[in-house]
Amino acid sequence: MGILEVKNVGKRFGGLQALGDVNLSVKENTVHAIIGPNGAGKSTLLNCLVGKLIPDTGSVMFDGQSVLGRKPFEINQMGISRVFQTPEIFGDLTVLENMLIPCFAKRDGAFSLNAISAVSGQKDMLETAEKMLVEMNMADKRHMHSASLSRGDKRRLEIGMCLSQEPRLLLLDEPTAGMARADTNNTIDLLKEIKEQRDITIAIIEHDMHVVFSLADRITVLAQGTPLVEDDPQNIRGNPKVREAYLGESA
Amino acid sequence: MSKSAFSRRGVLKSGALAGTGLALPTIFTASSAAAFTNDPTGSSVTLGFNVPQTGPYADEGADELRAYKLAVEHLNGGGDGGMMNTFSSKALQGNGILGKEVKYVTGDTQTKSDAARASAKSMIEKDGAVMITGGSSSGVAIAVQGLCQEAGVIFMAGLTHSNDTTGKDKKANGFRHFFNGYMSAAALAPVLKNLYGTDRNAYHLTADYTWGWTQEESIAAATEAMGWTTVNKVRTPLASTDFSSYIAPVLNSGADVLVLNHYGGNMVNSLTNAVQFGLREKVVNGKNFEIVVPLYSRLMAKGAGANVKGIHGSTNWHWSLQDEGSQAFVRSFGTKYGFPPSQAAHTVYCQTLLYADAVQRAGSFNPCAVGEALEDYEFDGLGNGKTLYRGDDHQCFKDVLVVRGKENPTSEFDLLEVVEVTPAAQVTYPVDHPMFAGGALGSCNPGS
Amino acid sequence: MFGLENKDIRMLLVVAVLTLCAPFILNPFPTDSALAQFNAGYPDLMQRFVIFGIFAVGFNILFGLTGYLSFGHAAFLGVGSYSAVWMFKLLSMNVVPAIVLSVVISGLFALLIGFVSLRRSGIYFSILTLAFAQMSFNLAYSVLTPITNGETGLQLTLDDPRILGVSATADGSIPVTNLFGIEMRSTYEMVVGPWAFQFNAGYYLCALVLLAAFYLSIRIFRSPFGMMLRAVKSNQQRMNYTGLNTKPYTLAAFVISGMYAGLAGGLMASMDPLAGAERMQWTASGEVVLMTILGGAGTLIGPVLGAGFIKYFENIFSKINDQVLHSWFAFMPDGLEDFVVFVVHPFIGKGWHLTLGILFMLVVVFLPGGLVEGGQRIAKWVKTRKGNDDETPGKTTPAE
Amino acid sequence: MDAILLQILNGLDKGSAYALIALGLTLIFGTLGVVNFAHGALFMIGAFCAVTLQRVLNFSYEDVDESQKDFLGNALKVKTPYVEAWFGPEFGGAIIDWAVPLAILFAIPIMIAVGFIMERGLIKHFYSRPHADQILVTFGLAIALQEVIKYFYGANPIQTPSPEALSGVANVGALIGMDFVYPVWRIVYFFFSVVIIGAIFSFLQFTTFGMVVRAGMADRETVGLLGININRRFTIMFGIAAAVAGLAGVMYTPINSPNYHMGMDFLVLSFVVVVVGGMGSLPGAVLAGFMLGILESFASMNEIKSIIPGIDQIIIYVVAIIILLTRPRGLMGRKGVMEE
Repeated sequence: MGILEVKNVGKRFGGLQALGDVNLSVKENTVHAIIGPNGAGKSTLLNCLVGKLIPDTGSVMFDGQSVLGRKPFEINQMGISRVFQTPEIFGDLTVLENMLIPCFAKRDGAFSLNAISAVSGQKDMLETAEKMLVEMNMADKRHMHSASLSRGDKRRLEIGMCLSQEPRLLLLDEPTAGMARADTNNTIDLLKEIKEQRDITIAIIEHDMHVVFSLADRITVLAQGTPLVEDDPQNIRGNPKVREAYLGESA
Repeated sequence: MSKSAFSRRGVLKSGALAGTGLALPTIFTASSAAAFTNDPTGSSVTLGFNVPQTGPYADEGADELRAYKLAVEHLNGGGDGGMMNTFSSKALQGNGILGKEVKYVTGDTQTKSDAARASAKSMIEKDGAVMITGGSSSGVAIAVQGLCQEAGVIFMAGLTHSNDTTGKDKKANGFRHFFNGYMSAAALAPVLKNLYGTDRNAYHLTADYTWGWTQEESIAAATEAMGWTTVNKVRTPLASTDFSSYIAPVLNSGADVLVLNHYGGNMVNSLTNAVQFGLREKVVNGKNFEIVVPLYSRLMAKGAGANVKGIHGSTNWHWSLQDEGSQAFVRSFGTKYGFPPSQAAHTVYCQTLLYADAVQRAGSFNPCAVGEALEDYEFDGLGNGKTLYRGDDHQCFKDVLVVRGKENPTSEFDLLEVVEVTPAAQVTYPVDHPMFAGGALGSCNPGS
Repeated sequence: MFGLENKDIRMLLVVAVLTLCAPFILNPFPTDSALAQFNAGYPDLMQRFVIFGIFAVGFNILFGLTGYLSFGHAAFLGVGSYSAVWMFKLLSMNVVPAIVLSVVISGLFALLIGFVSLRRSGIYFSILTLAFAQMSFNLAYSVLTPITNGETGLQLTLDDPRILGVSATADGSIPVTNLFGIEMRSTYEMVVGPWAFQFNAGYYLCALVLLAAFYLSIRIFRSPFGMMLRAVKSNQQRMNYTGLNTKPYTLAAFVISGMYAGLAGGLMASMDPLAGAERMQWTASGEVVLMTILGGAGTLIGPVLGAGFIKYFENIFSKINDQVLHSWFAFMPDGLEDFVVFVVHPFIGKGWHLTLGILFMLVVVFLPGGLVEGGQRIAKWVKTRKGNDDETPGKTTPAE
Repeated sequence: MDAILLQILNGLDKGSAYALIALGLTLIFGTLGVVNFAHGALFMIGAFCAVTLQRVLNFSYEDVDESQKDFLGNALKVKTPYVEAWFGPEFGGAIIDWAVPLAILFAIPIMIAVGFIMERGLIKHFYSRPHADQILVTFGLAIALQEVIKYFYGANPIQTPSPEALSGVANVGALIGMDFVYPVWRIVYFFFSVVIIGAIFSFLQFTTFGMVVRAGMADRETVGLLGININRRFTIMFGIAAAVAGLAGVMYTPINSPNYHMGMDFLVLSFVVVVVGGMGSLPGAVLAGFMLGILESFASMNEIKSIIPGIDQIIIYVVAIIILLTRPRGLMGRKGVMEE
């Protein structure tokens, strides 16, 4: 029994069958990659997991509870954090404030009318956030406007924000898309570090095979809305069906 | 604790507590030197002219301001004296009021109660005005009248036609020279009866606020009393600019008279729309369809252009009147500004003179003394014939003009012609008339 | 102190000094001088500065922090005024119950309108709030006249019941608003040389309320709640995926700012017991938007500055007439005097709107951050100059 | 039955003004992303183009007529327009009579010029600024423009009649076998607006220019990447939007006498129309304009007012609320336009 169990999920957009009959099981404390060519339904699947879309059929269970019909913030409070393809951070806020917000969300829940006490007086929150900044190697940037960070730093910040919530499942949507090689490698190292140091399950949607094979414990290949294969990385590498459907000559 | 509500700059000026360079706090109490708000102790007295300078009535406000300036000039002995020469009271000497030079401050009411009160307050608190006057709508007049009552200064209303100003919202410190909805109805009804007969079906379109309602009520009562039937009374939103959807149903309603209880821009648009829909050429029940605009204003009639031709209504005063007072006023106004004055200009000029005269006769600027001098005061020579300022409700009773849009105007000012001068007796009502019931003058408030 | 950081305490102190000394600051010119026209230190205008300051500070909590642009906030001000006047009519002339009721009622009203309007964002939200406010205005002007007294506005009369007070005073007038016996209109006048300064009880009540409101707004700005509101403005997507429910945050901000508006309305009625429907018109809602943007949206002090700026023009510039102009320029030769008056004439008195419109444009073009940015630039310029003079002449301080 | 048809007709006619103003407003929204609070002022300036032409045509010389007296008792100065003196009273009179339709020719270049100057001189600098700044600057501009008009023309409404031949009523009921009349000029206004709306749509649909603009409305960046100078085209679109508003104003003058604040009166309403139609949707704006016009007309019927008192005061807002709550982006709005 995995921490995330996707059963028979299907989703149509008008005449288009975006997801056919997806079954997926993500084991606790593993890195599970979902790959597939463009239009394979990776993003649709991800959106079904986080509450942005509601699948037409099937079920999505997280830690024994259904996520269907819940709003994104509720699903997040259950312990699923999401990293976006283009980093989604609070651009108008400072780096430190960006880091504080998930800390408060973790402590105070989805809403809290904490309008009188000053942020600067919340020593425990500040400590947690500072610690995470150090971990993300961004402590010197704490008072910068986060919109002015480099792309790589934004990505680190976003991952740090997700981690400071101590999620049980971290969803990564093409975390290295559009990055230079050096940044990509940094990100891989960062994710490896996270994987080693924390009790965390990671599901990653990725295009870049280098990233996938560096990180994944388990890989699901999606094609035309249905899972083609689910296997270990070394088996996927050698699987002729996958080569044909997706990897082609590039592998 | 001090009870002084408003400043008395005048006292301070002459008091000249200067020289010592010390902060010298003073607390004014009821027993202090001044017995009433803004007692002018210097060589001049300040009046507050509070008129709409922005918004839809800005032109009317500008005309009022011209008349005020003229009145001040005349009071201070300048110009040709205007109606001061024809006024029945000869108390005014042309040397200001009680020998004090008349000065004035101006403000913008924006035709909003809040702004009007803010402006009036600044005149009282900052400039030390002893009297506030002006305005071009009833809402503003009532709001400012209430303020003046509380502040303890006299309010001489400008153009305000609602019954409420001297009806349920009357105040001891407020005085109205202008006529009202009831008087319009009383003056118009007999004329309409002569022109259109007693068997008529009237359809009312009414601006949906208090002035509109009081006029509608007055006209409906007066016309019903002479045998007309009121087919329908339809309220139109204040913010309307296009009245076509209200006019269209009139076509097949069986009505043969349309009464437009609108003023200003509303009146221009509703009349224009009514004419557009061919109502004037229409024949219903074998009778010509007629339109009545109970409250006419020449300035606004201009905006309706040729549409006013042949349409009857009432007005407080018109420059074509031939009596001595009107002639004198038109001459001095026309010479100074190049065009004839409007009824708004006339009424505020009269109000300024009446106030000055009352102060002169009372020998004091104290609002209570001034009020007493104005109450039940009878005068003549200000263009409306013999007039009574009734003490019970502070309303002037005088002749009312029934006018008609002129068929062949000779100039851009020559838009209305006087059809009949309804004598004051015919438009007088008892002070406890139900349309005016529900309020009390209270007692005069001198402030301080 | 007060649970604030040093720079916030400094700002609060500045505001406190400014408001408490306003009777001096706003009356810089001797009473008899020609420039006395520019004096704004009389009770009514000072009250207005402060009351609209409260209104704008509250509006800024919604607009400045969350970015939700409400075009119907005047409705809450109007509802607050009506509630307060009704309290004066029915209960007593003490301002405390009136103000409390106006805050409560407008808070409830804001809860209702906010709950519905916040289902949409962006311009759709703006139009929803506008629609609700315009409905309130139109109805208050017409069919709701029994409650609002329509065009005339709700006023006190001599036959109001006033359970805990008198309907009319012994001398036959309407009693005045008071705070446990202190009459709101009582004014104490201090004369120093040619100057006269007015200290009005009502103004000081308003000023204290403003200080409290301003202090509360600092606390909100600096609190986790305030940070969340800024996060809503910055990125709602990230909010949702960080486990935060944006709706109650925006609704709370909406209700708080609605209560500020109600407080302003209640105070306005306490200073001058009248409530008119036009307080709820879209132009009034637009005015507070303009005040906030003009002063600097999202800054603490900006909205107060913006409110003062607009009210100053409305009340001071509209009162300048040709007579005043002539007296100013009387020192010039006749022809020149007339010419100068002719040139200035369109911008003053009835032309005050024109001046205001042009100033809006100038501010927004040259000071994108509003008046606050103007202040910052001046401060920086002063600092730079000082730096040059004191330290190394010739070497310019690099811009930050 | 007559009454209902009459109100539908009336609604179409009211709606045509709303639709024309909203069309220009939404063009500016859609292409430039600017919240233009000065759009009502453009409508007003258009109306005053008609007033100005009427004044120009009425420039007169004065003859002293001793037989008549003016208000001061002096000899009356009789005015004769130069146009009548030059072209004879008949033809000259006809020119003056047709001042409003003639003003269309006069207004087009003026409005396009006004639009260009506004866009190049002011609006251009605000494309990347927050909407709040756009609101403040365009509102300031609107106030300034209307005050300038007030300075020269006063605050009172100014009568600008339609040509004699197009005044009066036509029996439109006869067309469908019934008997009811409707003012001719209002029918003219309706068809005029249909023609303008049709022209704008075909322009956008069938010309290359229009295609580029539509592409720009959908995705400005991509079009910019193609090396097309989208900015210049947007300037021209602003000129066109100003001209549409201006023409709507010119033709509106005989319906209601123009005054300096007529733009503000229409401003809020036109925003409601645009938003109900859906941000960035031209057909939505037109549809919403006509729909609100018709509903407003119905709401003013006595039969309906007697059921719900005061409904005519608030109908526009009630409809706006209902539509925005049931259709998140108005009738035909696109996703993501001005939702932040």
